[in-house]
Amino acid sequence: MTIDALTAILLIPAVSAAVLALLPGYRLAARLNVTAALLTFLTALSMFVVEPVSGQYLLVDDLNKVFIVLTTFIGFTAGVFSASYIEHEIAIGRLTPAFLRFYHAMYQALMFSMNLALVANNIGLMWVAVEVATLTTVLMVGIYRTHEALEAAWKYFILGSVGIALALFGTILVYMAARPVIGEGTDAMVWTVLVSRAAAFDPALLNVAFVFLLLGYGTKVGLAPLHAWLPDAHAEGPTPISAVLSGLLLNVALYALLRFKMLLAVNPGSIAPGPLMVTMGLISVIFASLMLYRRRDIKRMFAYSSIEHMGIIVFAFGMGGPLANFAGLLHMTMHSLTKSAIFFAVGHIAQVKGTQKIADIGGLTVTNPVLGWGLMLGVVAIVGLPPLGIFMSEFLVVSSTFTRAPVLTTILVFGLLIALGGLLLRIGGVVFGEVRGPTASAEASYVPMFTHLALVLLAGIYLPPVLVLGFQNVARLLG
Amino acid sequence: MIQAALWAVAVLLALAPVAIALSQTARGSLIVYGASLVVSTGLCAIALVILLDPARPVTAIVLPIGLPWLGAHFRIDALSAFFLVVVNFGGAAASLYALGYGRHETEPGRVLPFYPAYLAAMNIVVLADDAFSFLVAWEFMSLTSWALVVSNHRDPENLRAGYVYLLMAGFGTLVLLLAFGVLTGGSGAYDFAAIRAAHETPAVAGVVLLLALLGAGSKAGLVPLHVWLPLAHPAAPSHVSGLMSGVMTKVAVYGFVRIVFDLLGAPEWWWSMVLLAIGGPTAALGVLYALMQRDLKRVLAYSTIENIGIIFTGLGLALAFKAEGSDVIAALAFTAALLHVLNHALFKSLLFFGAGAVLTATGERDMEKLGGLIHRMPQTAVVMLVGCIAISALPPFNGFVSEWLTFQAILLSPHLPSWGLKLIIPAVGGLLALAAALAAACFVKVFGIGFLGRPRTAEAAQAKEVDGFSLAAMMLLAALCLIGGVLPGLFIDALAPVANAMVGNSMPHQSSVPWFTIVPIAESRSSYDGLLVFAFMLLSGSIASVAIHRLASDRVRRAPAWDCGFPDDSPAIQYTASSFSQPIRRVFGTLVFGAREVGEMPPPGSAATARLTVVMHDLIWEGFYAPIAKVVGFATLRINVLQFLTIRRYLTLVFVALVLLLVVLSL
Amino acid sequence: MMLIRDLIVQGAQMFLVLALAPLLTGLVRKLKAYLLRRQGPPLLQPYRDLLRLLRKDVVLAVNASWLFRVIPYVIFAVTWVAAALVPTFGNGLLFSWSADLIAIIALLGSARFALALAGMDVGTAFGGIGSSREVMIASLAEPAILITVFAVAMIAGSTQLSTVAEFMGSSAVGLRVSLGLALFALVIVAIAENARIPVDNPATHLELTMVHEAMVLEYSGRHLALIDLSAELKLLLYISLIACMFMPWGAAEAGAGLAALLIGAVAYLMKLALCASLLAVFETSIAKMRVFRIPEFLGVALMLALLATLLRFVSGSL
Amino acid sequence: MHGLEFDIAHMLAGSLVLASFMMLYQDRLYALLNVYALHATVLALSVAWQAFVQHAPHLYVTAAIALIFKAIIIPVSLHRIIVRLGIHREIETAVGVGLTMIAGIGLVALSMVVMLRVTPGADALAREDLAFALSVVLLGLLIMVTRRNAVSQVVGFMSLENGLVLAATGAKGMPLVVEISVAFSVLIAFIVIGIFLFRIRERFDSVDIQALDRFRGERR
Repeated sequence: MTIDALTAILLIPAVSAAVLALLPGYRLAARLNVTAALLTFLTALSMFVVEPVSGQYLLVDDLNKVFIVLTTFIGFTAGVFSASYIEHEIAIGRLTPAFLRFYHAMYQALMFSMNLALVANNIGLMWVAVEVATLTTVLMVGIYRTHEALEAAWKYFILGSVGIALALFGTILVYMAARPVIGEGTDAMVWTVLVSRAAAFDPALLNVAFVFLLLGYGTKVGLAPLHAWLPDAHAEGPTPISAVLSGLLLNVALYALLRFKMLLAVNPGSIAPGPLMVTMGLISVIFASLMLYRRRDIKRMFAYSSIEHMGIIVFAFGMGGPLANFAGLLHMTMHSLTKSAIFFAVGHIAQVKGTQKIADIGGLTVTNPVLGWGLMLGVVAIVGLPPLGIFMSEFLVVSSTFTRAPVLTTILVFGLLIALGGLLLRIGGVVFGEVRGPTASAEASYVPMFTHLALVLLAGIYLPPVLVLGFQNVARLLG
Repeated sequence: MIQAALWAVAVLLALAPVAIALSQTARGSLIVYGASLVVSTGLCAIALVILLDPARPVTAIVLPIGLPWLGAHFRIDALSAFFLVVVNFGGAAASLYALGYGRHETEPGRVLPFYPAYLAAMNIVVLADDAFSFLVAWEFMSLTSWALVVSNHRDPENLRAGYVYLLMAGFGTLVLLLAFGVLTGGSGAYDFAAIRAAHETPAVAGVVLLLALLGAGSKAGLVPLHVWLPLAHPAAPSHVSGLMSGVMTKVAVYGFVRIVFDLLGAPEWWWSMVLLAIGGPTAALGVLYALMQRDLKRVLAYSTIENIGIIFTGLGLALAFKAEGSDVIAALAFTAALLHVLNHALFKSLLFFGAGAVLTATGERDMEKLGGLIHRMPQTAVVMLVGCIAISALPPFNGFVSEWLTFQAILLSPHLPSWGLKLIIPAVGGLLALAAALAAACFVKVFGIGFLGRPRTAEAAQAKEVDGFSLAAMMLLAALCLIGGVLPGLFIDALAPVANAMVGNSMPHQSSVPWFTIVPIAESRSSYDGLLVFAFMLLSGSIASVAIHRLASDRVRRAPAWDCGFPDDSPAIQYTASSFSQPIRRVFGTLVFGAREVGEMPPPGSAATARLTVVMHDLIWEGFYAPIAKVVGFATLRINVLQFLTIRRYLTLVFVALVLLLVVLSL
Repeated sequence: MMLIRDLIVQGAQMFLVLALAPLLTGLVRKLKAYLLRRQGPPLLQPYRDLLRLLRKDVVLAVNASWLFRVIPYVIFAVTWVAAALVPTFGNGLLFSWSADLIAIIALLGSARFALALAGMDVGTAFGGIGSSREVMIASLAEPAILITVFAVAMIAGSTQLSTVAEFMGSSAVGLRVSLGLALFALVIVAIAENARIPVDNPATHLELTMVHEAMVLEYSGRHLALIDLSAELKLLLYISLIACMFMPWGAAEAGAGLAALLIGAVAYLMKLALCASLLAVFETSIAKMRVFRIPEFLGVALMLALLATLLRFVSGSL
Repeated sequence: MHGLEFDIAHMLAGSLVLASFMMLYQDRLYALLNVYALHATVLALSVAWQAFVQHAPHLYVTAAIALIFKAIIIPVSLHRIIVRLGIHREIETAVGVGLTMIAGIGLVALSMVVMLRVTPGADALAREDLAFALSVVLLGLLIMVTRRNAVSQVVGFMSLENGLVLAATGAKGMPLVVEISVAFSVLIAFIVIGIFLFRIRERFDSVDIQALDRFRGERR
């Protein structure tokens, strides 16, 4: 068979994972890692040129195209960042080359599984992919072998497994609902078929299914109260992985949720998934915003902010409607870019200062102006201040939902405000004020961070029409 | 026209990144401020041309940026033209001042890049013609000014000020966002034209009004949303303080006027009730707070709150008359408000520049460490004096004119139908009068303590007059304060198109009245002639002096001060800022600040010193903000437990969620 | 022809007030002396004092600034202009439209502003005392008088003094509660503004309770003369203000003939005499109050004025 | 399918639920493990039966996995571990047994209600099966949250997963069932290894606030 882009974005990571597992030298490995990620990204881009044909197992449409490109791109930039990050980790002996081989292999494996989850045209396959992704990240979170790291990895592992189990049950239920209509066999698990016939499914079964899927994949998305693994995994793992987790894995899980939401949207009898999603979204927003205030660890703080933003996104999708869905997609993209950029900055900062404790970091704009202002810009973006992209999406979310659900939107706005207060409260002393901690200058690659921030800034001012069209199509699909 | 304006704004925006590079170089500040000066002047000229030629058609333009399917709409009508003038004149003055003042900047890298961006943001707010660009610019304005506030970040106080400021700004923006959410009703039509076309029901419109009042009010500094203002404005470099107090609060006023007078359609009578009920107390409280301060820049910041109160009172009156249908008087009140916007922009910038000059000369903001500056800094003293008289609403300067017009509007209000207004308007009038009198007291204190008397510290004694640029800027503003007071007719006529656009009528054409007299409305038989009054004063004053010097003695002997026979060389015996305001504190303090004087007398026979301590409370902060902070703090503390649960507990959460959802399904 | 006549009237007015002011003060002093069974200074004593002061050298404190020397002229000019615009014997003053009641009050405000500054210029303790108390009193007196003006102006439909006077003169007014309250408030304010007993004691020169005198303590010679003269002008101004608003009888109409003007003048003099005697009686029959009772005293005025305005608002007729 | 097959399938599924209840009742680790072995065996039987009924030979693989891996290897190794960790005599439940039983009954009732709302479009067996499977899943979760000890929580998780397999096999003609069951076995292997590796006896539960403070730098 001929290898089209669709299979390519799976093959490249898979092969390079295998190669990296055997490759000794970590410098070379890092380069290969970056190259592979870049190749994957380019292949993903090529999908816009020549649309690959969806098959029985793999599928590509407007929805996952967006996700794929985003994933591969951030996978690439995060790879670049990790290259310069591990240099330092090796230098201070926090990691050994042996671990790095494993690390790079896992990195590509993660890329593979996430791409698979995105392009899978089969709910079972997607479930498997998500599980693999989870397991790989679990291993990478624990890579430092410190007590805390193992702690976090274990927590992540257990909660993740339960989530996986629930998701599987939901998947089975969907199949059960589909079977009477579509008939036995693989067809009853194929997205394209499911969506086309979903109208006839048994709504009650779909409802139960959605509950399990919401909880199962919601665990991965990090919605409160299923979020518990997320902050620790972000805080204790290597920073590139934190960036990938926040920037990508959450999106992948979200993608799965959206797929099933589309399914239910087609079926008239089923309860609108909206209320459930809106509720969980709001809970997450309020909860995470409040959690921001008493954080001591900078990475954990931004992890909570990820929970908050996932809440916003889920809220937007839950509200539905072309504007809100558009906003949700935009917000997701912007959040991925911004949050990963922030983690890039935080990674270097933590390396310079030798700590992640907020109390021990201070006056960055004095000692490391580039990092400091970069972080500040990232925070400004993440709290939704213009002219950066997140402001636009929040603008759309709030203004499009307020008349429909005044109370809910007011709660959301309230949460946004609390989050703003929390982040600024904590970050002010880090970026400005008295210098605390070592004042060494960082040997960092600022390119990924500022690429992301530049994109976010651009998006806040000007969205390229092609992107807009894509988003609008997807928004229509999401109903 | 509008293209030119947008290009100018673009230049300002482009200047920001350039400034990052320039800030390292020695001439950096010169280039940046010079460029901003040129651009602002150009923008000001453009706006003036548009404002003074009402016949010119309103120009609008749509750029393919911002919201994709909407684009960024920009438009210059009379209202935006007027505020463009305010913004850019203030900007030009500040830039001119900063040409000199900016040289003393310790860390130019933290000021230069944000300054032009800040100017640009304020311009875009006024130019914007759709909700999205408006809000983007609005919040960008807050953001850049916040960066300027924390530019001196070593002082933790400034960081706190910046934090409170940005938080309140975020609050305001989100509230405005809700307001626009209501206005657009969830449809994607965010451009003002569409919003204007859609007519809301009274209830909805009322909600929008309240939201707009919260949003714009928090930026303008209406009590009780003002708390950030006295923290943030003084923290910034003085030319920026001038911009924030003199100009940015006006941009907030613009936002309010744009939404309520333009987008919202016909007003209800109770709207004005709300505005008056807030505006009057804001004026009085603001100036009372100002009187109690000893930090020069903080006094000015609080007095900004007072003037915002006056402006909003004017707007409230305008709404009342507009709702009642007598748009001639509405035009009067509206013009009064706008004129005060302009005047306050002039003299508040002037005063902040003066404060900056004092700061550079002495390094002190605390008035109790100043004194006698009139000898060391004569020119600064003169312009400060002008500013102080003008802001105290005393003839022959401009502050009096707008106040006078406001009073005239109040005097024409008895025939308003609603009883609420009948009761509230006289009270508000009384509050405005009180505010005016207290303002005079306040600025007697500012000038008397700061510039008169004897220097209280070595710094004050060694003060030097500031550089030419700063003086030029201040003198320009002072001159305009005088012109605005002597020839108010010109300014009022310039405002006619704005009033026509917003309240559907305008004040009588003043230039046609002889002797440059101004008349509030044709029917009323009141009038004021700044020119003649000024002329008479000059005349009689000079007559007196000439006559006396000619006919009687003109000899002068210098001798030590008599002081009732108790002369004392120590400057410490002079009245201090706090002792000056003590009588007023005795009168109002207990009510407004819960002020108490605690005196500790030593026991009889002991040689210990007796001490008097004054306890004052910011009741608004303690009664309103502190509780909120406490609640949030408590909530965070309680909820923070969730960070420390065991895995089993977390699993329990998941389990409970699952069961709950299933139960919901099975119901 | 008409214009010239008006100019003459206006000029006459200006110099009339200037000439009458010291006399008025002298009259009050004389009357008080009589009431205290004293001989009292001669009626023309104020003129003599002024001339004496004018001829003397000015003794300036060493660290007095230029402002200190300018202020007396400013105060004098402002007060004089204000006084010249208040109708005394006739209404149709040529320039009366150039400043209405609010403007006149504001002019007095400027004068007070300048005086308070002068008090602080030399940097003595007494000056500070005076200024701070002065602004405290003013911060209550000014609102009171402004609200009084509101009440009156709303009845008369204008803040233009001559218009108000004409309206009051016309029979359309009749007796009104709000007017009575306004009058009362205005009187209280006038007493406070002119530093009369019980607010301040014009006769004192060394008292811890003094206000006006404390501010002008450092002045001497022609400067002091000017300040005293402006104080006297101010007293005259307030009395004529009360006169033209609350007892407009006999004042000449606009453009009236010489006879009418003369009648007006006579009437005006009689009003002055009346008010002066009332003032004297009042001052002798009451004691000076503590500084911090003054706010309460003025608060009464404020309340009355507000009440008057409210009444006016609530029911057009009262 | 006709009566007998249906009844047997039904009986097996039901007995799986019963087994779950028995696990819920156990408070000794040893006994718990034994009951789990039983649980797995019942599962194996029912899967095998499904394979036979549905003529789906690949399901036999699943059944085999269930029997060999879950019913034998895992319990044995866990026995080893708890002996190694010296916690085999541990008596522990976070919540009283009586309470747990009541809760379990409630859960079963809930799953019945939820599933019986499903229109009988799907054949009856699927519906009943799902009801049983759901209750097994819920009971498994219940065990996890009511047990303190790591091992017993793992056991709970495994019983939960048995419920999943039951559902999967009950879903007639569902593809990937084998793969999924394999994947899950891997997962479980990981967990068991994890327990063994990190000597996790109390770790599941031992992360008390002080420890977190210390570890996470979140000290107030």
